Amino acid sequence: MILDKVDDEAAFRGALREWLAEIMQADEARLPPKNAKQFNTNQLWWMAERNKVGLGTPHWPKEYGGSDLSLRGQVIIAEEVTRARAPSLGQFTISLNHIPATLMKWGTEEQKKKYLPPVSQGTIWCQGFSEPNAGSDLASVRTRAVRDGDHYVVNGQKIWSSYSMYAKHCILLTRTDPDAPKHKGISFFLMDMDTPGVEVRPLRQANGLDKFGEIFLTDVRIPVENMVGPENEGWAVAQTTLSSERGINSFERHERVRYLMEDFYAASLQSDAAWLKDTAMQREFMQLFAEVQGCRRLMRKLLRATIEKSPIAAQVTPHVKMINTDLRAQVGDFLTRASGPEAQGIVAGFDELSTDPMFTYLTALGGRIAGGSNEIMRNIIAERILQMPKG
Amino acid sequence: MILDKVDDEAAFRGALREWLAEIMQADEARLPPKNAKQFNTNQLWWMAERNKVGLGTPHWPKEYGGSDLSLRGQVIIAEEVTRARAPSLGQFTISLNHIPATLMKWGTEEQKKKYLPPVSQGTIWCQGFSEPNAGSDLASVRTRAVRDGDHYVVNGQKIWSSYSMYAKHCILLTRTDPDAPKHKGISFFLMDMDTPGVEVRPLRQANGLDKFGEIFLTDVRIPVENMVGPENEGWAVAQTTLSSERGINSFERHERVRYLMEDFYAASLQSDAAWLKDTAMQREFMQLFAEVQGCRRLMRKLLRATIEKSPIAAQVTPHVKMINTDLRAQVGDFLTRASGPEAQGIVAGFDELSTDPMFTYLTALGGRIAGGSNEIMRNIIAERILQMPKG
Amino acid sequence: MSEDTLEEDLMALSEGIDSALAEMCEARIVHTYFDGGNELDETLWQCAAELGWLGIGLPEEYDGLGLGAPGLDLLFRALGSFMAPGAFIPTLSAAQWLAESAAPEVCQTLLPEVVAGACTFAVPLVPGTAPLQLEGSGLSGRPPLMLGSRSATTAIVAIEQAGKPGYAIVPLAAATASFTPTEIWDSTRMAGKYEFSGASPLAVVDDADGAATACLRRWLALATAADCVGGARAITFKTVDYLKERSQFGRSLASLQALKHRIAGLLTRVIQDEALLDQAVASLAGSEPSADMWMNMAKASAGDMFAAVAEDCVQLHGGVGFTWEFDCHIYLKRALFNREIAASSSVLRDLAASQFALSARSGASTAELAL
Amino acid sequence: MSEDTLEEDLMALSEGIDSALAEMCEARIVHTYFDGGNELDETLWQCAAELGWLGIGLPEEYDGLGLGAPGLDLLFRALGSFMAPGAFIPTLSAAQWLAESAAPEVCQTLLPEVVAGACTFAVPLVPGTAPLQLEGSGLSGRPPLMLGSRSATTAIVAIEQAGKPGYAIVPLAAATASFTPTEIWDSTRMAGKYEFSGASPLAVVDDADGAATACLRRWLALATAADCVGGARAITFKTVDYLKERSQFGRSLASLQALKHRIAGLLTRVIQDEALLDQAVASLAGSEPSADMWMNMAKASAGDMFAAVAEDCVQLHGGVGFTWEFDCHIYLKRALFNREIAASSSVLRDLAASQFALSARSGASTAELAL
Repeated sequence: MILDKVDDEAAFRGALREWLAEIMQADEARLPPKNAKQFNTNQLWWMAERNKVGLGTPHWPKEYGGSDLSLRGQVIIAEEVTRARAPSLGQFTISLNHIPATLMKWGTEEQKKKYLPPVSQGTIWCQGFSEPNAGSDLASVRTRAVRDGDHYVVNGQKIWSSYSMYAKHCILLTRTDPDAPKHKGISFFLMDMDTPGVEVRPLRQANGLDKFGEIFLTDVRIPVENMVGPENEGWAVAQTTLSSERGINSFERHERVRYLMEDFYAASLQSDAAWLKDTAMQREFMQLFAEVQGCRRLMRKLLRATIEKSPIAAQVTPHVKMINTDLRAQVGDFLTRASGPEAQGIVAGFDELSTDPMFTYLTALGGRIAGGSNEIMRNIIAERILQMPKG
Repeated sequence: MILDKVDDEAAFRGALREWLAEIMQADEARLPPKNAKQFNTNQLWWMAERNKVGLGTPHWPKEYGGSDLSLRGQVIIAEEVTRARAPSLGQFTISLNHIPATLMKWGTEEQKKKYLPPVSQGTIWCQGFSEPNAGSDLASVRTRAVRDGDHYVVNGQKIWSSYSMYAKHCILLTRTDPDAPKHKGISFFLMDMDTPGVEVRPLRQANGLDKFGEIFLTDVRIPVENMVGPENEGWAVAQTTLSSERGINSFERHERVRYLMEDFYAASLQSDAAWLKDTAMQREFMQLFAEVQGCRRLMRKLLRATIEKSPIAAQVTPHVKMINTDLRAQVGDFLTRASGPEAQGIVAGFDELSTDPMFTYLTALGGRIAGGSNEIMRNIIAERILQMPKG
Repeated sequence: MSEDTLEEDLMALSEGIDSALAEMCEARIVHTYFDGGNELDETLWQCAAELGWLGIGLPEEYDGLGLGAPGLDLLFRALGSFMAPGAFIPTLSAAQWLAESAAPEVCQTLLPEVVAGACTFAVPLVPGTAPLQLEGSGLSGRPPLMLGSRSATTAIVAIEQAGKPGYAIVPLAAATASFTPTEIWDSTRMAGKYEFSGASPLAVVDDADGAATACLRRWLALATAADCVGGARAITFKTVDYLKERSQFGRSLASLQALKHRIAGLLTRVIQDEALLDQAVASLAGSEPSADMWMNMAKASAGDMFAAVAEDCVQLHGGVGFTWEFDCHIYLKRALFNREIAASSSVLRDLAASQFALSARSGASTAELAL
Repeated sequence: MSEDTLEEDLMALSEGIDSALAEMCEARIVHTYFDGGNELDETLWQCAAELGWLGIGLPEEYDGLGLGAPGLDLLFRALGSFMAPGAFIPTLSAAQWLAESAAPEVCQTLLPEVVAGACTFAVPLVPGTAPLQLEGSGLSGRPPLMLGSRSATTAIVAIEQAGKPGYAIVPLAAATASFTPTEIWDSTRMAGKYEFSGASPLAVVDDADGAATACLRRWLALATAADCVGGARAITFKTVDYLKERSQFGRSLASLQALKHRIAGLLTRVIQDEALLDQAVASLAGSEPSADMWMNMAKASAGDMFAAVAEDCVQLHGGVGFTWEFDCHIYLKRALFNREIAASSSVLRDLAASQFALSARSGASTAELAL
């Protein structure tokens, strides 16, 4: 097993590389997905393959099927996966991070046993938090849950639920006490997506992907035992969900930017691309490449701080969020310009391995908005880090 | 007389050019001022020369020594003065614009007769409005004026008073009723700078010039008849002062940017400067040159709108303020970089004809702050033009 | 004064264009077209023909309205503002180019057809690159990506004939020209690749001095730059409206100072590029020698500006700015496509720099302006 | 681990440097120096010698602290932060250069003197340009602007000897070297022009392969880049403090969202360039082949960043930011001067691009990182 070697970094890397070299020969790895359906299939394949070698949920506690893998070990996996140009596990972000973080702290023993083990078998969860009028201001959720015997009856609408069209379960934030102050009347549920009254409508993004769904809930009956944490205290549960450690995901995403640039440069050399003769474009490339490298260093620093539970982690996080999302967009824009008119044609690709510069660019724009918009990051830097007074 | 030809544009320009060609042979024109004192002397010389041919206060009404020159005529003068690389009348900005605007509307007949005619003889006025804690928020002035018989006794401090060290008079904003709401207890005075208790301390700027002064007022006695407008209604008088039409001044300043760039380019050709071989620098030059030209067009549009009393003038003004001040700073920065290490040495120059790139750059930074900072302009654009609600 | 008359004509026309577009290109209709759900490009084209838009810049002798560069500027700002689909850029640019570059009898044949809506063009996205060889057997080969559509009737193709550069005006017949559309990110426009096999040109325009290339670039640049400033102004104002509609934490988004300052900055950039385009259009209308320099700069600057403005408007819309349903992505994709039309911003600035150097060396100024 | 020990040593040293500078370079003292009112440069130099700063990067065999690039990085960030005057950049860069490039006996002669504060250098502002001819009669002529002061004891001068490039290490004696200081905008630094007439070099360093130029550029770039990030961080925090102190229309300036967002952006830029400099210092400390590439990029980026940050801090201070009395203009002038040291940002990026192309062509990556 690869994970047996985790204490010897060189051996661990060696085993990962060997496995990756083999798996990357598979058709699924060589032929990137051409549409949303293929992406979904591809993700399930990738999770299955990782699971075969114990890399499905390695960072989980042993009792729930994980290997208690340290963050350091996770970093090595991310480094090797990206170096191999292997896919991400993007479709499983909620399943792998938000679900365990939430259930470990707030779940009943039954909930943990029932819901955690299937994740490594490919169960997809989605998150039903945001609503059309509750985005950054999440505590404004209006989706209503009313107790009716041993069920709650839920009505409302959720938005920005990634991969909800493929999800089997949903973590759902609802209002159970409309008269309480807004943070005090919220309850948190686990919802089966097959329950009658749940309708998912895909929400197309600027990059052409249907990654998000809108979830419409009409008289959806959720059993009482599916509540997580006490009634009306769902806000605290949601805070746990949202603060689940997933720095490793941004780390992995940013590692890919390095390879994207190096691969683009190599391909440009190969094709003797015109931009290589343009001094200004070369300077711009170098500046971006240097900033990407600086950011890779910052992200390592952030992960080290997280490992060491250092308070500087909180200080660095919002800067890193801004820097890496801005850089991805700038790199995408650069690649688009450097590729000239040909880049206007859709090559597409439906995952992070796409070589379509416009796809890269458009996808990157989402990063500045998602996960706390960069405007929110600026507020945090000014108010929490620099102690500037609220307006 | 040059001004006799004003109705025939070609003849008017011709006469101006002829006069300028001759006057620019003078030592004062060929040898730019090397220090603040020389600048002052030079300005007095230039006002005297202009006055000899009726160009001291041509835009003033006839009864106060002007020629009622239209804005169109003023534009032509500004165009020809800048084309000849002749100096500005910067030291007389308050004297030429703020004083007549204020006195025409609010002054007594005596005040007008006493104060207006000497301006074309070179009398310098300064403005005592801002205070250390009353800049953008001017209505917070705290300089106190207390009635004592036929005088007011004034105590306080003023700041940002351009050329106050050379000024003979000052328009002064004081608080006469400290208990009234802040806009209601302000009075407006004409103050002789020779009055005992007036002390001016020069305030050096980043560009090395002592253009501004701080004015310290200790028990300064101002005669009652020197009040302009009614007591406690000085705020309205100050509004008149501040809204005196001086678009022509920014116009003239911006015209110089065109020549600055053209002259720099010509000198670069002459010296075969390294930046001419750098594609990226050339593109940057072209972009700036194009933006300068666009802004020149905008400023003409603004002046036409002013002449036609069109409401679009108010819409364009804040944009033009932002654009032209940003451009001047960007051009200064470009010239500094394009000139390489040599630009780090001080060549100085104490007026707008300086060819020291760092001086140009540093001076330009003041433009973004003065006359309503560019942040205030953004507020105006958002709130008054786009009707976005106040925060 | 003739300039005043022109301005009045333009004002009157402008209102007509805006109100027609407001109806025909209402945002939902454009979105449906974007997704292949209607034929807005064709209905709009018919409307444009009926209203005379297709001849707005052409001389009256070819049934045009004779409004030249100022007319085209006005029309394309409006089309850009409403995200209008269709072959306006290639066709109207090609028509102006013909009027200036081709023989009168060619113009007489084609231009009234353009005005009537019966002739549409495919033109090189970037003029002056990769010519095909024109030989006795006709025109064969594949030119680089062309702006145009499956229904284009005529192509303008860069050629070399006996070693001399030029352009062929080629009627598109199924037998000698096959078209493969390229699926592009900006679905409001059409582009694709042609393969010619022994096609017979209707006429050939000589380009020994590069004038024909410059002329085609100029009109493409004008149309595209105007589309850019129109689009940038529209999406900025739509963003202001959106911010006014939405609130968060109990406050209108439009009241947040950081967003207000950004919006003010965007509008200022738009106004700056509008003024630069005004400069280019005026110098073109006045046949000034520096007209091409200004047009190159105006297009480069407007293209970069529109892309930057549209990108920031995505961000200012928050989550919905990133969806297919809101307008932001369409403006952004048009902006990125526009950036490539005529030539990249870098190439255009390099051209302008050469033109500037030439005037400067000769002691002439390119910056004279009347009040 | 030796890396951990180094880090601890640096941490301890850092506090000492900061507290010494906080006292000696209190802002009013620097302002007075700026206006010619004290001799802070000399008193600071003595203090630096006493505290061992002058040997921070040098090997222990030359009385140095042996902390190499990380030590210099730390010192120059602190000096930049406090706007410290003096010949630190030329002297400490030249000393590192000597240690790597000159013969051991030359180092033995000069470096302990540097550490003791008795030897200071004048060096080319931009290494590798305009060499003087070195002939039998000694060194004569005027090299371009040099970083250094009237009191410099030794100059490093680019030369050509029998057609071969190199550097001469020249003791500065009044009889053979006359110095004319250049009055520069950044009065915390000293620069000027030398005229040599038959000066005898102490030694000559060969530069046939360009290694000596690269080495001198590298240490100048490191010192300057560190000065930039230190300065940028300091002026950003001073601006935050200023905004907190001031209010307008009854509100603290620090509570205005538009200003808060700008400040957050400035701090983020500083952090970004700190990280890039960390990269360069680590690769230099690790003797990686890509070290020069990263150092060139770090200096280019930090130079541009510091200038932009200092400029915005002027604006954020409002009127007083533009006065001689506040700190902004000193940071800004240091930033603009820094931008020219070692080479312009454009030249440095071009050098880095060549270095990158070389690795890429050979199939190597310059981006490997340990956790």
